Amino acid sequence: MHAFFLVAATVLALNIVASSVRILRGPTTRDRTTAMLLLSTTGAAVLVLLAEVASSPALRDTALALVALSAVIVAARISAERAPR
Amino acid sequence: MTGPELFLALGAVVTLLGAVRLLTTPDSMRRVVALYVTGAGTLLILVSLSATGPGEPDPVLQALALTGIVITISVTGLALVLVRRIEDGDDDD
Amino acid sequence: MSWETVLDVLLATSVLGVAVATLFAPRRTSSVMLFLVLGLLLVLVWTRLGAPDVALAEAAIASGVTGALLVSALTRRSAAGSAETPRGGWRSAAAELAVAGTGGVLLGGVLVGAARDGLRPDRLGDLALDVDGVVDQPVTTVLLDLRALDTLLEVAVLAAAVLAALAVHREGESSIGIRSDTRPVLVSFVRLTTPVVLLLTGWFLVAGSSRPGGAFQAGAVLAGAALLLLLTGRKDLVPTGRWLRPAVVLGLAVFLAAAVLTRLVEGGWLDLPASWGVAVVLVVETALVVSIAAGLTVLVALSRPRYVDATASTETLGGAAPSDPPRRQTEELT
Amino acid sequence: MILDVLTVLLVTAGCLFVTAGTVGLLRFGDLLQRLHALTKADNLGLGLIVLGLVLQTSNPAVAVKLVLLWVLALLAAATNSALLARDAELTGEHR
Repeated sequence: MHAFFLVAATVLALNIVASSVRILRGPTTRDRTTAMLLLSTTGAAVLVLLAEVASSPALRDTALALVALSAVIVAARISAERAPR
Repeated sequence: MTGPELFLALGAVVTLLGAVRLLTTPDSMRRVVALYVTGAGTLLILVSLSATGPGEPDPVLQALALTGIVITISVTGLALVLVRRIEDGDDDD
Repeated sequence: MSWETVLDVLLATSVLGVAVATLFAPRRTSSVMLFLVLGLLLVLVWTRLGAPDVALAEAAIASGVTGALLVSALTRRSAAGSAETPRGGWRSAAAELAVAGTGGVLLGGVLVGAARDGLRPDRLGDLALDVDGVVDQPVTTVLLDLRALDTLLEVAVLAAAVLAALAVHREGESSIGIRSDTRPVLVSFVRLTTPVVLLLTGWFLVAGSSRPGGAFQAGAVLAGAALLLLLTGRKDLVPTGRWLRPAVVLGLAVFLAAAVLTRLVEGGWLDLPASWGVAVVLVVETALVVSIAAGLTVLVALSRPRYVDATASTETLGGAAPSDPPRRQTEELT
Repeated sequence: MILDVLTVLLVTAGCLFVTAGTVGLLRFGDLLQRLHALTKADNLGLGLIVLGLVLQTSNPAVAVKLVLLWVLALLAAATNSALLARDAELTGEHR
C-alpha cells in the first residue's frame, strides 16, 4: 500500500509540473490563472497521499490550508483585473 | 546519494541561480522574484541539513527555516510596495 | 531503487526546472505564476524532508499571501514597459545558467561533503528534543521557549516592514482600500468558507503546542481570510484606519510585555515558569497571530495598483486584446 | 483485503481523472474548454482519491477531515471557475 501511494503521489506531482507548460504558453493571463487551479486540488491530493505514507496527520492540515486559500489568488487577480464600469 | 543530500545540492544550485539572476535582470519585479528564489534555495539548504544524519530532524534548523519564511515574506511585501511606488512615481513629484 | 528515491529525484528535477523557468520566463506573469508552482513543489519537498511545520507554513503563505501579493502587483505594468525581457537574450541567459550551474554544483558538492564528514552544524536541536519545554512540540519549543529572542526580532522585522510600507504609501493608512468584487458567487463562497478558515486558524494556533502548527501558520491562514473579506468589500470585519497600526504592533508589544513580566517575576528575560508558562505562550501566540495576519494583509493591500485612469481602462475593455492586455484600473479609495 | 483492493482502484481512477484534466488543460483550444476540463476532472479525481483514503482509516476524525477537504475543494473550484469564465465572457477574451 505504501509503495502504491508513493507511485500515485509521483504521478500527481508530474501533473503539477505539466501545468507549468500552460503557464509558460498562456496565451492570456486567464489561461495561466486556470493552471493555478490545478495546483490547489492536485497539491491537496498529493499531500493527503503523503500524509498516509509518512503517517503525518499535519500534512492533511496543510492540504486543508491549500484548498481553503485557493480562492485568494483568483479573487485577487480577478478583482484587480476587472475594468471599472 | 540520499534524499536529503540530493536536496542539499539542489538548494546550492537554486541559491546560485537566483543570486545570479538577481544581479543581472533589469526588471524590478523580476528582481523581487529572483530574491525570493534565492531565499527558497537557502531554505532548501537549511531544511536538508536538518534532515541529514541519523535520528529525528533537527528542530533548530527547521525553526530557523520558519523564521526565514517570515522574514522573506516581510521583505518581499515591502519590496513590492517599493516597486509599485517607483513605477507609479513618474506621474508626480 | 525504491519509490521514495523516484519521487525525490522527480521532485528535485522539477524544482530545478521550474526554478529556471521562473527566472528566465519571457513574461512577468509567467514568471510570477511559475514561482507559485515552485512554492507548491517546495511544500512537497519539505514533507519529504520530514519538516511538516515548514510545509504547513509554506502552504499557508504560498497559496494565500504570496500569491495575492505577487499576482496583484503584476496587474500594474511599469511605465517603461519592462514587462517583457528583450528578445535575443538567449546568449546571456545561457551564460548566466552556466555560471550559476557550475557554481551551484561546486557549492553543492562542498556542502554534501561537509555533511558527510560530520562538519555540519552541531545538532543544537538535540537540546530541544531533550529539554523539558513548557510546550510539548519540538519546533514550537525552539521557537518560543529556547529561541524566544529570535522570534521576537522576527516579529519586529515584520512590524518594521509593514510600518515602512505604510510610510511610503502616499495616501496614508486611511486609504487602504482594495477594489472589491461583490458578485454573489464570490460573496457567498467567502461567507461559507470564512468560518472554516477561522476554525483552521484556531486549530493551527492550539495545535502548535502538541503538533506542527503555530502562530505564523495561523496568522498566514487568517490573513488569507482577511484578504477574501476585503476583496468582497467587507471592510467592517477587518481592522483598517486607525486600528491598523495598533493591530500590527500588538504582537510585538505583548511579546515585550511578556518579557518584562517574566523578568520581574522570574528574574530572567522570557524565562518561562513551569506553572503559568503555557498561559503566557498562548497569550503571546494569539497576539502574534493577530499582528502577523494584519501585517500580511496590509502588505498585500499596499502593493496593489492604485493608479486612477478611467479613460484608458474603457479603451482596453472594448478592444479584445489577443494576449495579456495591459489594463489600467481604478482603485476605490476609501 | 477487499478494502485494499477498493482503495487501489479508487486512487488509480482518481489519478487517471487528474491526468485527464491536465491533458485537457494542455491540449484544449480555448479558455472555457480548459476550465471545463480541468475543474471537473480534477475535483472528481480528488474525490476518488479522498474516498480511497477514507476506506483506509479507522479514525472518524480523519475521515471527516478528508471529506471536508473535498467539499472545500469543490466549493473553491466552482467559485474560481465561475469567476474566471464569467469575466472572460464579459471582456470577450475567450474568443
